[in-house]
Formats: sequence, C-alpha cells, structure tokens
Amino acid sequence: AGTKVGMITTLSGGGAGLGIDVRDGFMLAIKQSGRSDIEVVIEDDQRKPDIAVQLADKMVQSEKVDVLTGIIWSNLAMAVVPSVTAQGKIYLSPNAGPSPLAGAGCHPNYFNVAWQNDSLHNAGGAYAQSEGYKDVFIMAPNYPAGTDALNGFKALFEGDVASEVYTKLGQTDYASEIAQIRASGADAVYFFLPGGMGISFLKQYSGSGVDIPVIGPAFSFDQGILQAVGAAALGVRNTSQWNKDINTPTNKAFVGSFLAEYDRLPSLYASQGFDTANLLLSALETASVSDNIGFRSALKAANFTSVRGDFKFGSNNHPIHNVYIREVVREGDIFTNKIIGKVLSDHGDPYSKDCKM
Amino acid sequence: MSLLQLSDVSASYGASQALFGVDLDIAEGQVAALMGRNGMGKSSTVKCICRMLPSSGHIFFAGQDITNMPSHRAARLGIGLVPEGRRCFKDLSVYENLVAAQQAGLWNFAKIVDLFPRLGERESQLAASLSGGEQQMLAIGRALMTNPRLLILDEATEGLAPLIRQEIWSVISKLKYDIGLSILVIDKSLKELRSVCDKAVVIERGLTVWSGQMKDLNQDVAEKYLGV
Amino acid sequence: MTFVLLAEQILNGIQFGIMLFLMAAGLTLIFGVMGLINLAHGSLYMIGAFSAAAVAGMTGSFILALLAALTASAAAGALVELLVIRRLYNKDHLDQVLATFALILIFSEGTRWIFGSFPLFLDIPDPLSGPVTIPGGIQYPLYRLVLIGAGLFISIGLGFMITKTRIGIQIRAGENDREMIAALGINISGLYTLIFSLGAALAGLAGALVGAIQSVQVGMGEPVLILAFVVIVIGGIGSIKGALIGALLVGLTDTLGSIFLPELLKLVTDPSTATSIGSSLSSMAIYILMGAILIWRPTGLFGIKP
Amino acid sequence: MMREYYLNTIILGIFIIIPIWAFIMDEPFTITLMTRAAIFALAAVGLNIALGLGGLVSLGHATFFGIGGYSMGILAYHAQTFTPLMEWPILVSGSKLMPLIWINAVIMSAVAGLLIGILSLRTSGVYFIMITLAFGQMFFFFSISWSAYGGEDGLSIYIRNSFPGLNTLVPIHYYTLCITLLCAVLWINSRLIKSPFGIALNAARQVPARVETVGLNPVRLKLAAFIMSGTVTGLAGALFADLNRFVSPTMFSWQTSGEIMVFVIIGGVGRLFGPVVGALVFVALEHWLGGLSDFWHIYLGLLLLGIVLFGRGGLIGMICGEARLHE
Amino acid sequence: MNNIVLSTKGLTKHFGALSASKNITLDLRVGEIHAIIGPNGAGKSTFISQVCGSIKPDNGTVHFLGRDVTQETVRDRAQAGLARSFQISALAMEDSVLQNALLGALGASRNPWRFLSPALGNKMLVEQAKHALDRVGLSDHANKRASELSHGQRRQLEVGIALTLSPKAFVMDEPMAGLGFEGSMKMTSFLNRLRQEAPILLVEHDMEAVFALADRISVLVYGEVIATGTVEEIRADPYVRDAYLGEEL
Ligand SMILES: Nc1ncnc2c1ncn2[C@@H]1O[C@H](COP(=O)(O)OP(=O)(O)OP(=O)(O)O)[C@@H](O)[C@H]1O
Ligand SMILES: Nc1ncnc2c1ncn2[C@@H]1O[C@H](COP(=O)(O)OP(=O)(O)OP(=O)(O)O)[C@@H](O)[C@H]1O
Ligand SMILES: [Mg+2]
Ligand SMILES: [Mg+2]
Repeated sequence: AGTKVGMITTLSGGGAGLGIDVRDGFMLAIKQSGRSDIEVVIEDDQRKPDIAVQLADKMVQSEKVDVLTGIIWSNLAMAVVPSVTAQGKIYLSPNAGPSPLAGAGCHPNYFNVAWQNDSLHNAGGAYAQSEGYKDVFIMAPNYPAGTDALNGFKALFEGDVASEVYTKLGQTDYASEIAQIRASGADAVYFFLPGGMGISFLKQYSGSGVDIPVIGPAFSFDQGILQAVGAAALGVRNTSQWNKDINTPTNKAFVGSFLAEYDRLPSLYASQGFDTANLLLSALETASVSDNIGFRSALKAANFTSVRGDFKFGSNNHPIHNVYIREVVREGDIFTNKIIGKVLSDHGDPYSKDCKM
Repeated sequence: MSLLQLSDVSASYGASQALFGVDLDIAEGQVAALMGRNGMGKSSTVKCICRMLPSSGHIFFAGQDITNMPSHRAARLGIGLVPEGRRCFKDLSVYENLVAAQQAGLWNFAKIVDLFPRLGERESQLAASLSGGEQQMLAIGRALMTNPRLLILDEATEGLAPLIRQEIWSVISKLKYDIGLSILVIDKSLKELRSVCDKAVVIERGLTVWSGQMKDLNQDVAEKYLGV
Repeated sequence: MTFVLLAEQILNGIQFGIMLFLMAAGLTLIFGVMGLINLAHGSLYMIGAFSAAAVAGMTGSFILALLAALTASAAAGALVELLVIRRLYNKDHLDQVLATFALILIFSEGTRWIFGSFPLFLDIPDPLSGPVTIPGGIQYPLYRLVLIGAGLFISIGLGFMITKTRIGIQIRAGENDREMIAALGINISGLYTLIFSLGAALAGLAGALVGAIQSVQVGMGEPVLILAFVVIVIGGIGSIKGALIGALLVGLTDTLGSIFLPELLKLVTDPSTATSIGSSLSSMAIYILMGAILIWRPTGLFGIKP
Repeated sequence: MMREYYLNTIILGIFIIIPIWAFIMDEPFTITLMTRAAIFALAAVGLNIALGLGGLVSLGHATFFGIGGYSMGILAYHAQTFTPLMEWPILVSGSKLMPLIWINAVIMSAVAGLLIGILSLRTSGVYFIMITLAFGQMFFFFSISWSAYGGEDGLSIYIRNSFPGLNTLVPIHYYTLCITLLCAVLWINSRLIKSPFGIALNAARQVPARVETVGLNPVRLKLAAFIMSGTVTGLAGALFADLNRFVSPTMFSWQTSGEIMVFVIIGGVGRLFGPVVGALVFVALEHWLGGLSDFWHIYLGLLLLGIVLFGRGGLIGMICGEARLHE
Repeated sequence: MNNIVLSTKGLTKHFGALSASKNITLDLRVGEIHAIIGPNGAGKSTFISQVCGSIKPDNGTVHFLGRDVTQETVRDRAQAGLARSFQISALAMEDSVLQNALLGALGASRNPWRFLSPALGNKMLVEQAKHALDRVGLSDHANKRASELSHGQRRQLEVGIALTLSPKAFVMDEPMAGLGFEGSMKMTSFLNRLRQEAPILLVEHDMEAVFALADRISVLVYGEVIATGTVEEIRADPYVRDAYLGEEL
C-alpha cells in the first residue's frame, strides 16, 4: 500500500509565504523521487492553532494519514504535535522547533528536520563573541519564542548585554527602540523580529542614522522578504543553517530545479521542506510506515543528503548541523545572501539532556 | 393649474398597507388642509409626497411626475417639509440646522431669526437640548430656508404655546397672502384651519373620503370624519 | 536616562501619535462623522500601500506612487460604497460589522492573489531619507518629520471641513437623520459616496506614506485598524480635535510605557522579570488608557454627551 | 414563509442525525466538526443573550471564551504535572474532571462578567463596543506574556479531561456532552426571552428612560444579561479547549470575538436559533470552502456579504421573515 | 397640610448661563389637577424632570408623600408611586402594545428577576396591563407593534403605561400633543376621571383642555412661577395674557 502524508501549513493570510515555500520545497522532492505511491494531503491552517488542531484531527481520523508535517509556527506546533505523536503518528517538522518538544516533551515519533528554535540564536551569540563585540543590545518580541531567542543568544555570548528589550508582538514602529539603541553605547545589535516586524525595524533603523552593526537570525533576511526590506538590509549579518551558495551538488541541483519549477529562488523554508521530504523518502526506502519501530529508526538514521550539507539527528531527534553566518548582498537587481563563514560546527541543542526516550 | 396632484395613491409599511387611494389637489397659491382622525394616514400621505415612503398611483408636482423620484430631487423641485415630530438634527447647532439645506431665495438666516427671535438667542445651542417648542420653531425655520414652492406642515403647531401658535398661523396667512406660497397643513385646530385654508381634504383609513372648499366643510362632515 | 534621550522619546511618542492620526484620519470621517463601523478601513490602507509599492516598483517615482495610492484607494472606496456600504446606513452596527468583515476577507485574499504572498518593497524617496539634526542635538529621521507635517496638515484640513463648511454640516445632519436631510433636498447618497471615497483616499495615502517605513504586506491594515478605532474613541466620536489628542495620548502612552514600565519594575524585582512583565504591561497600556478614559468620560474626551 | 418553529426543529434534527450517521459510517471527523459547531453555537448563544436581548454589542466576548479555555487549561495542566494550583491559604490542586472544570469556568466568567460589565455599562453604543474590545485586548496581551502557562505558545493537555460514565476521547461521547449542554442552554434561553426578566431587558435595550420611570433599573438588567451571557460563552470556552486539548491566547483575540459575533449575525440576531445556524453554517463553509482554492476567503467573504445585503435578520430572517411577536 | 401629595421648594437649575428653573415652589394636592403652562422654553419640562429625578436641581427640594426625595433616583420615585409620561413618546417600538403595558405592570410588581416563567402566563400582570390598555382605548391594538401605532395612538399608550403603575401621583408632559380633535376630547374626559385615583401635575399647551381640567394653574415664564391660581384668576391676569395666552380666549 502507498504512504499517506498529511501536510498542515499556512497557505492564506499574512504568513502564507512561509507555508507556500515549505509546501513547494516538499512537493518538489516528492516529484523528483518519481514515486507515485505517496499521497500528500495539504490543508491550510490559517495560522490559527485551533484550526490546526482540527485539521490534525481530520488527518488522523478521516484521512488516516501515516505521517504529518508542514507546521510553520511554534505555537501551532505546540498545539498539534503532542497529540498526534501520542496517537502514534509520525510528525516531521519542516520549521519550528520549540524547546519543550526538544527537552522534556520530546517523543520518538517527532523529528525536527529544520532546527531547534535556539540554534540560530546560539550561532548569533557565538558570532558576536567571535567578532569580539563586548556590549550587545538585544531585542525580541515579548512571547516565548522571543525569550528563547534572547536566551539562546546569551548562551554562547560572553560579553555584556547593554540592554535586553522586549517589544510588543506585531509592533510596527521602532523609533523608541532605535533611540534606546543609539543611547545604549552598544557595539552591536542582535534582534529577532520575524516577518513584517523585522522589515519595519530594518527600514526604520537604516533611516535613523545609527550605524551600530546589526546581527539577526535568518528569518528576517530570507529570500522571500529580503526584496521587501531592500537596500536597508545590505551588509547585515545573519545566521542560517542553509544558503543557496552552499557548494554541494545536492544543493546546486536543488536551487536549480526549484528555480526552474517555480520561477523564483528557493528560500530557507523551501530548503527545509525539501529536506523533510527527502528524509521521509530515505526512510521509506528501508522500512514501511506500518512498522512504527522500524520506520522510526530508519528516520533516525537520516540516510539522505541534506541540501545544507552534513546532517544527523541528536538523541532528541533534532538536527546536529553546521550554522553559518551570511551577509546580505545585491546580485543584479535582487537582494540575496552570501555565506561568509561558519559559526558553529555539528551543533546540537542544549535541551537534549532533558529528553528521556 | 395644480401644483401638486395625487391620484389614487396607495402605500404600505412592509406588509401593512396604510394608504388605499388618496386623491389630493393643490393649486398654485392655495392653502389646503389635510384632515382626518389619528392614524388615518395623513402623515403617510405627506411621506409619499416627499418620497420618503414608496407608493403606487401618481404624484405630480409642478408638472413633473415625481412618483418615483428620489427624495432629494423632489425636494429640490420646491417641496419644503416640516415633519411630524420635528426631527431636528440633534447634534447640530441651531444655526447649522438652518443652513444645512439652505437654498437661495427669499428666506435666509436673518429672516428666520426675525420670525422666531428665540432661535436667534439659541443660535449656537445644540438642537437636542432645545425645548419642545423651540425645536418646532427650528423645524419650521429649516423648511423655510429651502425656499420651497409648497410648504408642508405636519402638525407644526403641536406643542407650541398659544401665543406662538397664533404667530405661526399669522405667518401662514402672511406666506399665503404676501408671497402666494402654496401650503399643505395638517393640524388639529379646526378653527384656525377654517380661517386660513381655501380647501380641505379628509381622509379616513387611507382613503380620500371628502374634498372640497373649506367653506363647504359642514358640521355633518366634520362630525362624521373628525368627531367634532 | 539622559535628558536628550527622554526628550527624544517624548518626540517619538508624539511622532507615533501623529502617525496614528494619519492612519486614523480617514476613519475619523467614515466612522467618526458618518457613523459607519468600517472594519475594512484597514484594507483600504493596505490597498494604498500595495498600489504605491507596485507603482514605485515600476516607475521609481515616489510622487507617482502616492498618486497611485490615492487613486486606487479612492476608487476602491467609491466602489465599495456604491455596491455595499450604501445599503448599510439604515441598518444597525451589527450588519455593518459583518459586511465590512466580509470585505476584509475579500480584499486581503484578493491582494494576495494579485501580489502574491510575500511582502512588497516600498522605500523612502532619496531626498527625504536620512536623519536631520533638530534643536537640542537630537538626530531625527527627516521622513518622520514629513509624516508629522502631513498628519497635522490633514487634521487641520479635516477639522475645517467638518466644522466649518456646508458639506461638513450636511454630513453630520445625515448622520442624525438621513431621511430628513434628503427630504430637505440634499443628495445625501451622492455626498456619502464622495466622503467615503475621500476617507478611503486618506487611508490609502496613509498606507503609502507609512508603508515606506514599515512592511507592506497582506494583513498590515488590521493592527492599524484597531489602533485607529482606539484613537477615535478616546477622543470622542465625531471630533477631529479629539482624534488628534487621542492619537497623541496613545502615542505617548505606548512609547513612554514601553520604556518606563520595565524601568519602574526593575526597582522592585529582578531585571529580566521586570522587562518581561513591564513589556506585557506596556502592550496593555493603551487599552488600559482607553478603558480608564471611557469609564471616566463615557463618550470620550471630546464626545458629545448624551 | 416557514414558521420559525419548524426551522428550529429541522436544525436540531441536523445536530442529531448527522452525528449518528457519521457514527454509523465511521466518520469520526464529521462528529468532531459537529462538536466544533455545537461549541461555537454555545458560545454564540451566550453572546446572543447580551446582543440580541440586551442590545449590548460586545466585541470582547473572547474574554469569556478564553477564561473558560484557560480554566480548563490551568486546572488540567496542574493535574497533569501534579503541581498544586495554589498552596496558600488553602491547598488547591488541579483537576481533570469536566464538571469541576465547567463550574470553575462558569464562576470565573461570571466574576469577569460582573467586573467588566459594571465598568463597561457606564458607556453605550459604539463606546461599549470599544471598551469591551479593550478588555479583551488586555486579557489577550496578558495571556501572551503569561509565561507560567505557556505564553503565546499556549498549553497542551495531552489527554482530554474526563466525565463520569463517559469515555470523552470517543468523539461521539464528547459530542453528546456538548450537544446536551447546548440544548439545555437553548431551553433556558427560550424561557428567558418570554420571562419577566426578558421583557424588562428587551425594553431596557430599546428605551432605558422608560424602564427607569416604571421603577426598574435598566443598568442592572443589562448587567445581569451581560453576566449570564459571559458565563455561557465561558462554558463554551472550556468545552472548546477540551475539544482541542489545547488552549492559547488566540482564544482571547479580537478575531475570536469577531467570529463569535459573526455567527450570531449570520444566523440572525435575537433569534433563539440564530447563533446555532450561524455557527453551523460557518463551520461547514470553513470546512468545505477550504478545499476549493488557496483563496477561499474570497468566496467566504462574498457569501457573508450576500447574507448581510439580501437577508434581513440573518439566515433565519431570510427563511422565516421578520421576527414574530411572541404571544 | 396632609392633603399635599407632591411639593417642591425653591427648585433652581442652571444650564450654563441660562436659568431654566428659578426658585420654583409649588405643590400638588389630593384629587386635583394642577396645570403648569408657560411659553416654550420656559422650563416646564426641565421642572418635570427635576420632579421625577432625571435632572438633579442645583438647589431646592422635592417632597413626595411627605418624604424628601430630592436625592432619590428616578426609580426610587417611581417605586414610591410617581408616574411620568414623556413629552416625546418613549416606547419599546419593537414590542407589542401589550408588552409595553406589561412593562409598567412589571415595574409595579418591582420584581423583574424571574427568569424562567413566561410573563404572559402571569395572569395578574396581564390583567393589569390589559385593564390599562382598555382604559386608554387601545385594547384593540394590544397585539400590534408599538412602531405600527400612529403618533396619536402612541400618546395614548404613554398614558396607559403610567396607569399600570397604579401611582399615587401622575406627572404628564403634554399628553394631548398630537391627538386629534376627537382624541383630545376623549383624553380630557379621561384625565377628568383619573384625578379621582391620583392627582395630576399636568404640563399642556392645549388651553381648551387646561381650562376644562385644571383646578389650579401655575404659569412659568423664564423659569419662574409668575402666577398661581384658579382658571378664572389666570385667565383674567393681564400679564399672563401678554406673556402666554395672546388674544386666544
Ligand atoms: N412606520 C410605520 N410602520 C408601520 N405602520 C405604520 C407606520 N407609521 C404609520 N403606520 C400605520 O399607518 C397608519 C397611518 O398612519 P399615519 O401616521 O399616516 O396617521 P396620521 O393620520 O398621521 O395619524 P396622527 O394624527 O396620529 O399622526 C396607522 O394606522 C399606523 O398604524
Ligand atoms: N441640557 C441643556 N443644556 C442647555 N440648555 C438646555 C438644556 N436643556 C434645556 N435647556 C434649555 O432650557 C430651557 C427650558 O427647556 P424646557 O425643555 O424645560 O422647556 P419647556 O418649558 O418644556 O418648553 P416646551 O413647552 O417648548 O416644551 C430651554 O430654553 C432649553 O433650550
Ligand atoms: Mg400624523
Ligand atoms: Mg417641554
């Protein structure tokens, strides 16, 4: 019998771009595999937790899928993952790695193919450290992922924190924070402001005349939104586990085929969707989904070539991979990223020690 | 030639029909009274004339068929309404109420203040806080400010002190004799109606049951249809 | 905290307030004066920003972009008024809520359908970019000063139009009794179409102006919408002066709250709890402000008392 | 025009027949969907008490929905982690027992309703809409940053809470619970409309000055309605959280308030079954339209627009005409 | 003096610079109709509102049934037996005529806090309401919506609601306004009988009715009582003729 995959992702409303990229990356890999025995059911969660839960129920109860994937946002993942894994389904996360699911709440049926939420922030701290910054202004929205981000940064940064600022979720005007940055005397700024918040901040920052260097995780500088930030982002350093210029045959093939298929450059999210599908395909080669134990160990072996290069799972089923630092550059008339160095090698996450499975 | 002519006008509020065939005719310069007991359809007739209530039948004003005209265009042809219950714009000042729909002509703000000095004293007060009678004056002033050819007064003396009421009646006569304005009046004071109006139309249950010269409105008719 | 920083933050608060006013200006007409609850106002704001971004992308001219924003949103406004809103004036607030909620869905997804799911680019024109130094030694982005100017200009213009001109009087009369003002010979439907599309144009203009320093994306209108309602209600519905003062109050509360609340709390608890509690309090601050003002003055600061 | 009474019977029939059919056909998800509709209906029936009867346009009913949800979330979370809810002055531990959770949700919502109501009822009209919205937003932002209970991530409760004698994990069992509660509340509501309180409240909505001159206190009447309304919506919140086995700040968001209000308006404000029809239709549309296209919100918007523009008094008004006077 | 039901002493009220009431002292005695007349804007409705409690006086007191009620609310006074009808109809327009009357009966029973029993099942309340409708001649319209009534019929319902309260005193603001010839006559004879039940403080511009009904008349001009007396005294008062009556009568 074939394999049925349920994908719950955000396809409408404000955050739709991310979900669409994950979906497209995922479907590209499925298509390239040429397998016709894999059926993917895709549903739109509208970025609402209750809808996501409802869709998960639908996938499990009436679609009777074997594997679930697709969720973009941590809070939606927290709503869906514990219950579907408890019901014996495999969940592969193409994005979002909230810390509870990596630590005490880990589950043998849950695999994260993207990153644990702290990863890129750890790398941010490490990079600031390696650049010799002494006093960094750090900023994130006031919600769990924001707190995680700043803690993640501080974990590998040994200098001083000039000021730790939590902004409102969805804030659009950063004049006051920029004034604080200017007055803080910091020698660098680290910020985590996903989506539109990051765009607003960067545009306003670049017009403010403050020229303290800025560092952030990949999310605010990804292919999808970089064009909207425009020149304001040029030169900004950001951390990422993937970039389109990673020089491996797999990655080159991926970038080329994605561009050919969808007529746009792949984003980080597309790469994660692609990896997720390839992980699944690799496990299907050696085991059947009906054999839960066997299939899980096939997944855990991660016997596929990730577009990001080396990839393996840690004890908590979260990635151990390299994290790079990228710089925003202009290529022709589009803005994109260029890797300028590796920050962390074979980096896992600190939560695996709390994971007992 | 008749200025306003209604023939066989009927109208309903949703499912309940209020008018069943009203006929009415006012010539240029005429003052007519529309009479009938409470709830017989006087105000509904007025609403039809002012196009606030959709109706069937025919309504002609100044030679034009206004039966299906939108309200504001009918008003622009020269129908000035003092509605039942005053309906002043409560959040507007007295002055603003008056100038809101002003049209050039004989009447202007100064003339209205001459007519009702009280309105001048309250010029910048909000209509909502005016006394009942003051609101009534305002509604009359507001209609005059549009300089109509036909003035419709629906219970315009309701709630006015006797002195002012007399004044309004004398204004009505003045409008009639000095400038030859056509007027349609609804009022409960038979005595004044008799002295000012040329003709009368009586409606009962939404039907015109009597119409003719005012002097012909005898005691029998009055008793039968009006209860006096 | 130094004096200059404090002064700068107060300036930021005022600036944010005026920006809020700019965003609320169109709504002041439609909601404040015409009395129509238009949830789709945020969509008109978004339409302005998107059309500006599209035209700026094609022509590179900011002026053309602004013109495009004005035209597109005014046209959208007029269309919406003629097709939908017109039938809602006589209905109660609830029907207006539902219909304009439906319009949000249509506009948001329609925009995404046309422009795709990714944010668009719209930037400050070169002559207006970069900071200037204002007296007191504060460096301030020139563009923001321009926004302040635009906001003040619009508030004065609107205030004049509503309180002093005949059109203003007629609109307010229509808000009290539409049927009656029509019976007095005013084409109130036509007038309302005009005013609605003027309100829409102002929203579009704000979207384009503000979009240059924020992100131009689907859904950008809704947070603004709520803030704009807050601003108008604090000031008192129908009062332009109220809206302006409400906007300043909200701007100042929001900006100063997010700075001082954490600082204040640091006096009593450890820094990281203080920052987190402080910033959650500060996100509630404007709602607490609104609640308090309405409890104190149930019709807002400058609203007409019932 | 169909008599409203018959229509209501048909709607109740739908709520009974479809789940039974789904149970027989082994379509558990259909039952889940119906459960969702029933819970939304309950929330909206709650709002309709304030909105339809009391004329209180509350754009903050998500407050109660969320309070109900967090009542469930917090109690169950403490039970699940074996930590006490509070230790002082008395030791209170969590619970996974639905009746207890419901009582807690109802009491908490009533308290919130009382406080919010007293303050909000000083205002009226649009100001009331906005002040209730403000309270909703306060709760929303508070819950987002309330890290003890998950903040924006919310709280996951891995196993649905229990009800004596039922296996709540079986969809049809849980559905039976929800639909029973819905019917009970509808019955109470139908009595309420015709009761002395209902008549006085109805008049207080239309002419408060008149109510006052006959010696009744319109504000107190409205406050009572607001509290009742809040408790029903709060109860629905607890059920909803249990349906999803999850609560998060979205339950407090203004969009949730808006949706609950949309249910009521789609069905028909002030109609006994208005909210029920509204919720059912909305859930059905959400489910079916979602499959049509990525841009299904456009269709949903057009449908809603059609309902407002062409149906006076919501769907029920469309089918049954203007509300009849209750004799 | 125990035949005084309602009295005011020195009632004063300012709206900004305007004195709407100046030192108004008057009373209402058992079995009488005390009419208050005066030019428009003289302050009659303002006075009535102070008597009923919806406007608080700046100065002065209101006594009802021997009790100082100046600080009491509209509701307290209504419960004590003071019934008011409005100058501009205040009815629950969406409800039936009967329900409107029922509201009054409910108010009289003082207990709206019954949630589950149908109001129309309460015989006593319904009887009370129907009786009141009967008396104002609206029983044929009991099942109509209030919004379907004509202006005049609404005025009748206003009075009907006041009746259901079985009050100790009536305060009526222009009950004749909007009634036709016939209606006015009926209302006049109705009020004439009503005074046996409870005295009436009557504000009215319809002089025919006032002269036919009033035992005493007070004339209010610019917020001040300039004269109080019997019908004959007031008709003869040259100043009142000047300020108010004009050449009528
Ligand atoms: N808005 C309305 N909805 C439904 N029926 C109405 C409405 N307005 C009036 N009616 C009905 O239409 C009939 C005629 O009413 P109309 O107001 O025209 O009477 P009228 O002659 O002006 O009476 P009055 O002298 O009391 O003002 C009445 O029976 C009334 O019940
Ligand atoms: N809230 C207010 N603010 C300012 N002025 C007011 C207010 N309420 C009433 N007035 C003024 O007080 C005066 C008295 O008003 P009131 O309504 O008592 O008059 P009235 O004697 O009942 O007149 P009418 O016979 O015309 O009904 C009026 O001139 C009115 O404009
Ligand atoms: Mg009439
Ligand atoms: Mg009066």
